Amino acid sequence: MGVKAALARLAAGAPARCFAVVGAEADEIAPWLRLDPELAIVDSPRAADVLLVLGRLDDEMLRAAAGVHDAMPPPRGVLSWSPRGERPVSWPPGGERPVSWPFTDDVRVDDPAQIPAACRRLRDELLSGRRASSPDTLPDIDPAPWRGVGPFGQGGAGMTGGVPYGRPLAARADDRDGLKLDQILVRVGPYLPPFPSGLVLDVKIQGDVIQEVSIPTPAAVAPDLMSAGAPSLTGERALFNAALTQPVPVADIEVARARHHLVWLAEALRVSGLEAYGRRVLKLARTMRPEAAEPVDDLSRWLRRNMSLRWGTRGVGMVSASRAAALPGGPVARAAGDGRDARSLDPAYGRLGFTPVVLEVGDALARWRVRIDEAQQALALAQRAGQSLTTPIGLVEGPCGPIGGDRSTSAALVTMLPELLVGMEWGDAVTTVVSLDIDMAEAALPHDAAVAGRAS
Amino acid sequence: MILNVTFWAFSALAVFSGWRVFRADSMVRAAYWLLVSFAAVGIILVLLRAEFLGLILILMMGGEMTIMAVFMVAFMMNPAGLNPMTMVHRNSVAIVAGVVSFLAVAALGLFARFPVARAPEGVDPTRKLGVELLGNSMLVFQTAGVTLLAAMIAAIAISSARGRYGDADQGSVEPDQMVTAPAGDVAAAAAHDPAPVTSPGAHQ
Amino acid sequence: MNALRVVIAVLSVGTVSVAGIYLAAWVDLLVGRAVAGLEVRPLDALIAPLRWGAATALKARTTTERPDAETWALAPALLAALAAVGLAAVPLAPGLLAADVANGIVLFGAAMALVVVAVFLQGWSPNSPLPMIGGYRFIAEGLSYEIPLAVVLIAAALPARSLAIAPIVTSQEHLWNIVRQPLGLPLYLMAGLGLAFWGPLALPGGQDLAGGSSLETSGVSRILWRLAQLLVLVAVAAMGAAVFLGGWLGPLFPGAAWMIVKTVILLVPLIATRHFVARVPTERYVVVSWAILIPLSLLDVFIAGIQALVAAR
Amino acid sequence: MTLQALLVVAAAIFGIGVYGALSQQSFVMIMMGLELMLNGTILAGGSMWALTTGGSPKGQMLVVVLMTVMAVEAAMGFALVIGIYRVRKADITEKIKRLKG
Repeated sequence: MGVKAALARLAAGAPARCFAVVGAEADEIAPWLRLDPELAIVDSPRAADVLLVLGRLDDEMLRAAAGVHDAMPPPRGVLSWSPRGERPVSWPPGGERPVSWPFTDDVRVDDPAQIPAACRRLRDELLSGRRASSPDTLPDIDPAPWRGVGPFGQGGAGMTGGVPYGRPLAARADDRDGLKLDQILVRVGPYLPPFPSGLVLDVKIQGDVIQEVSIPTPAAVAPDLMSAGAPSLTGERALFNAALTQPVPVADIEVARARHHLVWLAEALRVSGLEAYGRRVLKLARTMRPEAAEPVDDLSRWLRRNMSLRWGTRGVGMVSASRAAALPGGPVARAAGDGRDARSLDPAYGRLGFTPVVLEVGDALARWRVRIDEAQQALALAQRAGQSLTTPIGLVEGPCGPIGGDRSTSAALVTMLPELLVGMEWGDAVTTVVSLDIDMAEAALPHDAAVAGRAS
Repeated sequence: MILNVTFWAFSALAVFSGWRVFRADSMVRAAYWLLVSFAAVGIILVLLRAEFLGLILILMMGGEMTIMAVFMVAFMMNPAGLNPMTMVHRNSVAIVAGVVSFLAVAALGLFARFPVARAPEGVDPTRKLGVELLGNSMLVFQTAGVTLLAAMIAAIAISSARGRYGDADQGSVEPDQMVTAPAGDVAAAAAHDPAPVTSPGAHQ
Repeated sequence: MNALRVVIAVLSVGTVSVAGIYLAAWVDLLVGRAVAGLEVRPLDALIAPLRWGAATALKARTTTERPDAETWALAPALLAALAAVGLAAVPLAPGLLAADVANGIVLFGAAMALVVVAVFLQGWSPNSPLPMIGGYRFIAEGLSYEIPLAVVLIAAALPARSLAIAPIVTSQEHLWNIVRQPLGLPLYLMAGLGLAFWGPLALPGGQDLAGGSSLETSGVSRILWRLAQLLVLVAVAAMGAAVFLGGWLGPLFPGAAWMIVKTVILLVPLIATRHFVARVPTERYVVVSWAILIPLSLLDVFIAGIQALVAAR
Repeated sequence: MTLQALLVVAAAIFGIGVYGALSQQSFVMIMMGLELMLNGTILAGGSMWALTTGGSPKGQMLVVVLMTVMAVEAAMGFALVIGIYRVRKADITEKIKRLKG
């Protein structure tokens, strides 16, 4: 008892280790959590004290969050925040399998600024035993019935028959060396840390080579289900959407773009193993101003010099010119030689002497470079722009691609993933997915909603 | 005394883990039980002052058993032993053969008369082995090296996917053999293999 | 007398392990904060590893569906034991050697060769896909670390005409091996990073696998795994100091002090690589290792052999 | 630690290896049996060197040769497993009725 109390006292000084589950309307908060010294955002629920549920989750994501919660080792707790103070219950409300909020004893926070302190408090209470560990949310049942079936009760007949422990054994399939070896079906997401939150992929892997990829849930939710509870646009998304219908200061738009790219860069660096440098970039993203762009230029130089980053991204995730042409636009297409950029159509940008950043290569390295160059360019534009306003032409170049067109770039990228990732090794696949900068909220958003927003 | 206890402990471990190899359900466990057996023998060798050989045995087997484990995982249908499995044939014959060979070899060890001449203290056996390898037994040593090289080349030749006459899994056969092979065999090969059999005329 | 010396040596290995792990964790925190542009607080960083350990120790050890529970529990202990054996093979001062064997280099090599077993078991046992990929990766990379490591160590042993480490240290009295064999130390350190799956070679536990082989591990096992990983780095640094930087040789101060200084000199850059060099791509690293690093290490042993021949004249 | 004791242990390991090599169906398991037999042989060779040869390195030579045999056996074994699997899709002995390619 004495030892445990002493350990708890010692542990009280550590940052609270959180596994973050990020839903809709949380994009103003989620990226910055890593900057907080009181929190440590961890990659695995097994290493977490607190499950952070941020924003509003749909059915599938809530169900997955319950699974993540149950994987956390006790003592564990849940802390939730949602933008309008309501329980972040599932949307759409009329979904096929409505789920209720699974966490019975979560701590709710209304003010996002309170999240770190509340996390620390919750963690301290849990570790010192003043608060009970939160109970399992899902029943401990097998995914398929198998017990007692077959001659040995293993779920079927024969050595590979049946579904022991509720799952089929790995099946054989051709591999790249002309052999026929075990293939494992793995569902990754929606909270796998290197992937964008909400992305779910069914992947067949042999060793660490990806043989087949499919997307289990459609990327877009039917609009009629969304009428009651569609997530509203927050943060930069609101700003870019506002530019669809009304003039917005160019400086604001461009600073938001630069910030988005730097936040992306911080995450990409983290996934590449440079966590500390990623944190530096994240801090820069929060503090940078167009008048003082030198730190961003320094960053760009440092990245260009870093050979290890080049090595990990060169030639990876090649997007061909024809694939790029099929995209609505955006940095991914521009990194593959497709020069479309909605800003070229805007006379306000024309007056500022805007020309899009285009690279011909189409690999992950080119996408990194395009984004960094665009961030630098955006800051320069913002400084030159002064008070000038955008022209609402019905199409806005968002950070991931054009907004206001027929479909979002993120949705197009998600549909492109299965073809793109097949044959890659896991590490390259992750590099590719990260370099595409898919925004799942944008991908899930039917473009009608954006159009409706324009009308209102 | 301590030496004796250690020796018996590692002997027991070597035999026990050897037996577990063929009793483990999980293939990875089977491979690593074998590694334990090798490591125990390696430590006994170290106790016998054949330090270099014992350590090299452990070093070598660490890598080999890991490769073996991966092979088992790759090729077996049920590598983790999630389903109960016994993959044995002629079990009783094998048991008899095992017991008989144990008794024969053990009898040889117990009843044959060997000269007693312990390795003298104070001489570095590793140095002597090195001098021997590169001195009197140079030819043996070199032969072993060449044998290993040949084995490497042969292993690549056997296991590579592309043979001289096409892909190995398409039943690549030398064109000459295809002509002279009995008709039945070619037909059987064709029936067995979906790949089109190249007609001899195509090579004219 | 002899027994007393062994007891002292074992105790000193224990002390060096604990101090080395602590130092490694401390340096990692400091460099990380400096790179992140945060205020570097050396005193806070001294207690931070303990705080992390306390918080992790209070968590339960969870399990997965049908893991190989025994091997899962064994893997961290095995890794720690192997790293300790590797460290025990290094003489910390003249006569201060825990594993008093005549083939210290081979013992170290054998311990490092078995690291692959520990990492594979850690990845395989939880019955979970991402850890398993981590385990497979380490096997795929294993030989590309072990071969250069073994070859450059053999090259370092050549001038001493002995596989024991004390003679290798004393053979550097006039010229350290880092000068005599300039290829040796860089190759050795790269291999060492790989064996400790640290920094750019953190392939089995990389962020792209969300923690990889230790993804599913929690509680005490997680602490032990982390400690064992750092201990591998310490063992690699200590051995590097002994065979490339002249070990305990040095003026004025006692031999142990020099040994410690030299170990720290190697340990700090090993730790710091994590914050400066991105993780390398798995398959391309194997190609580079077999096509460049292994030939370079053979060249290293070739040069050492010529030097030994010339010296023998 | 007498020679007799060492040889009996070696015989036991060898006997288990014989059992494994004869009883197992999977190629890789058969290889494990063979390796276990060689393991017993190595132990016997090492003990002979230590206790009967008076430290002559010839005994150690024998063990080195045995290790070479083991390495060759492993390399060829793995290669054959791949080769047979590629052509016949077989990983156990029962699936190969005849040895002709």
